[in-house]
Amino acid sequence: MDGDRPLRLITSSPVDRLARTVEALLVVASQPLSADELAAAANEDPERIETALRLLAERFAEGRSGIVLEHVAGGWAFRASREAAEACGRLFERPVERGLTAASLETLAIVAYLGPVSRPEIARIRGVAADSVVAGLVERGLIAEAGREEGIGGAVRYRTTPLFERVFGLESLSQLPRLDDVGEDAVEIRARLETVAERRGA
Amino acid sequence: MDGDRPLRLITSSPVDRLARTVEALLVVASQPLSADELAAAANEDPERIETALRLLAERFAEGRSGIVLEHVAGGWAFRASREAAEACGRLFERPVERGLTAASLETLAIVAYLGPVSRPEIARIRGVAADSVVAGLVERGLIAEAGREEGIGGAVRYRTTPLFERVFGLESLSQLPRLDDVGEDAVEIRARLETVAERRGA
Amino acid sequence: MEVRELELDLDAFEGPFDLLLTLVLKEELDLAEVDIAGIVIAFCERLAERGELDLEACGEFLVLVAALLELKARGLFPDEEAELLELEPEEAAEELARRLAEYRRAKEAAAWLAERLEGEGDRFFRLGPAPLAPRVERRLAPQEPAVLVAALRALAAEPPAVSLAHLELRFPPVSQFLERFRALLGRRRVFDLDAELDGMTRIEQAVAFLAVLELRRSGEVALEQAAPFAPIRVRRAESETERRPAWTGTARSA
Repeated sequence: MDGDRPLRLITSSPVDRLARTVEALLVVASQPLSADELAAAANEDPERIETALRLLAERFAEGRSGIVLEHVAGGWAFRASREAAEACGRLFERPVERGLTAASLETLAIVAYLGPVSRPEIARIRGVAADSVVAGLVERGLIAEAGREEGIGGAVRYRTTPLFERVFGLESLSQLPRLDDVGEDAVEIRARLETVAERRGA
Repeated sequence: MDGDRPLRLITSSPVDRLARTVEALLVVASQPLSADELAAAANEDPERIETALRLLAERFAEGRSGIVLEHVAGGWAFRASREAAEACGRLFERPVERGLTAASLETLAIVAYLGPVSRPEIARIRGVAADSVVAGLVERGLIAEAGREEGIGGAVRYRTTPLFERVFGLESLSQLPRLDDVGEDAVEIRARLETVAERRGA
Repeated sequence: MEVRELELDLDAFEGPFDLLLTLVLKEELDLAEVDIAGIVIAFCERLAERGELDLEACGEFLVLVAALLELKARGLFPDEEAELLELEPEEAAEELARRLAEYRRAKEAAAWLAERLEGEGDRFFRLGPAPLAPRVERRLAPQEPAVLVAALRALAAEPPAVSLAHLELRFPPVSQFLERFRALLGRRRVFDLDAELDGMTRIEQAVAFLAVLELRRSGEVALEQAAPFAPIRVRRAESETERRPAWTGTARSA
């Protein structure tokens, strides 16, 4: 980046004025704001908001500012620069991530990839009851209820929350990597089971 | 203001680096941070923190930036610039509510006619705990604290606010409709309500 | 080293590993009875005897033990088990392999998330509202003072008189029937309960039945009924021991 180019912070250009409004909105927001939400609050065209965001992304970039603008969880938000992580670590806790167990991560992965998904489905895949793990993830705000399965008395289903995307630094769930196709894997395991089991039958 | 002076955003000067760390800490904090807290987190001298804060106060000043550094009780915090107040208002605005719940209305009526009145009294008259309803009315600005009951550890008492009068179209509380069938004044009304509540409980 | 030839000596099964697997897949052996830890120990001992690490055997073994664990975990979910029991062994094996693959995928995804979290350890952001954020405005439409009056009048209204009608169901004392039945048993060794209850109200019948149960409990009578809903015959208890109330026991006489 052309890091040494001086930036005039005060100008009366309309884009700069809009950029200041967007800055103001982002510094008080409790969650990432989409371009549409910013446009509605600023009472502006989404295209002009995009222009302002591009300007701000340059100004609030890693290495250039302690405040960094990031596109996360379907919106825009400020965070601390990574270079300040040590200082932040001395002052702030990370309650959402603290003590996420292997079981929680497995459950989170299942909900992220297959959600909305019910507790019985999670239990079936993991092979153990999922109640307390699911409750823990709901309490942390990483997953939330998302309707019920069809039919009377259908089980509650869960999906991941925007906080999940934010904590894992994802713009959206589509950023999750594709995993190996289940079909192939199954064929492979099946073949190994059979070679062992059927040799005995012969 | 020396508004047209260009500011280099990237520099390797130690003060600028410290300023970036302080920016980062302030954008993550949910409470104002004192210079001492900042110094401890940044692992720096309080004097150097003060220098960094002066630099930031200049950079994040009203009219110059949408993010404004403010010194409030308890320390330093970022806020939205005044020029963005309207946009922020729209961001935090909720649709107009048509009415209040029955529980809120009962509580509000008790505070309006008998106030100042404490939560335990409200609970006694209504026959149910009043904590969340009272908190809700305080949050809406319809009632506010008004001292404590006499004696050590006396309960906080509440009265209605000017906003209450505006919402109900009253110039003052004396314009509240009379309730002669219940009692001629607050003392009588209170006695009547408490008697009925006791009988209801029995 | 051939994993399938691993000799097992477990409580529920004795023989080579591949036979165990065959029996399990054909559902001729209940996995609930099989000590999987025992299989793991046997494998480890065998591995130690050989003194060299056979990676291929270890991989094979892990897949198979994972399959067994999955099958065993299935027992935790009876609905699922019923569903799986309907499958032919062939289909069950296929289903098992599919699930194993699914679980493996979840584990891979979890590993990716764990790595991601590690990489994001230096990303700090604020949770919750900003310190000096504007207050969320909850605006209320204009209201009529009359709603306040209505609310207070409702609170001041006398509570409706509680209906005592249900208390008028009068229960006769159980003692009344106890005395009556004891007197009857003084005259007759046995009587027909239905005949005695005839003509009583439902409530009296209920209390009379309680009295009979009380007499039975204290050992004063024995009850006979040939079949459900057949007439109940109440017989005076014969011996002294039979008459002694249960709670006095024999300890007291000792």
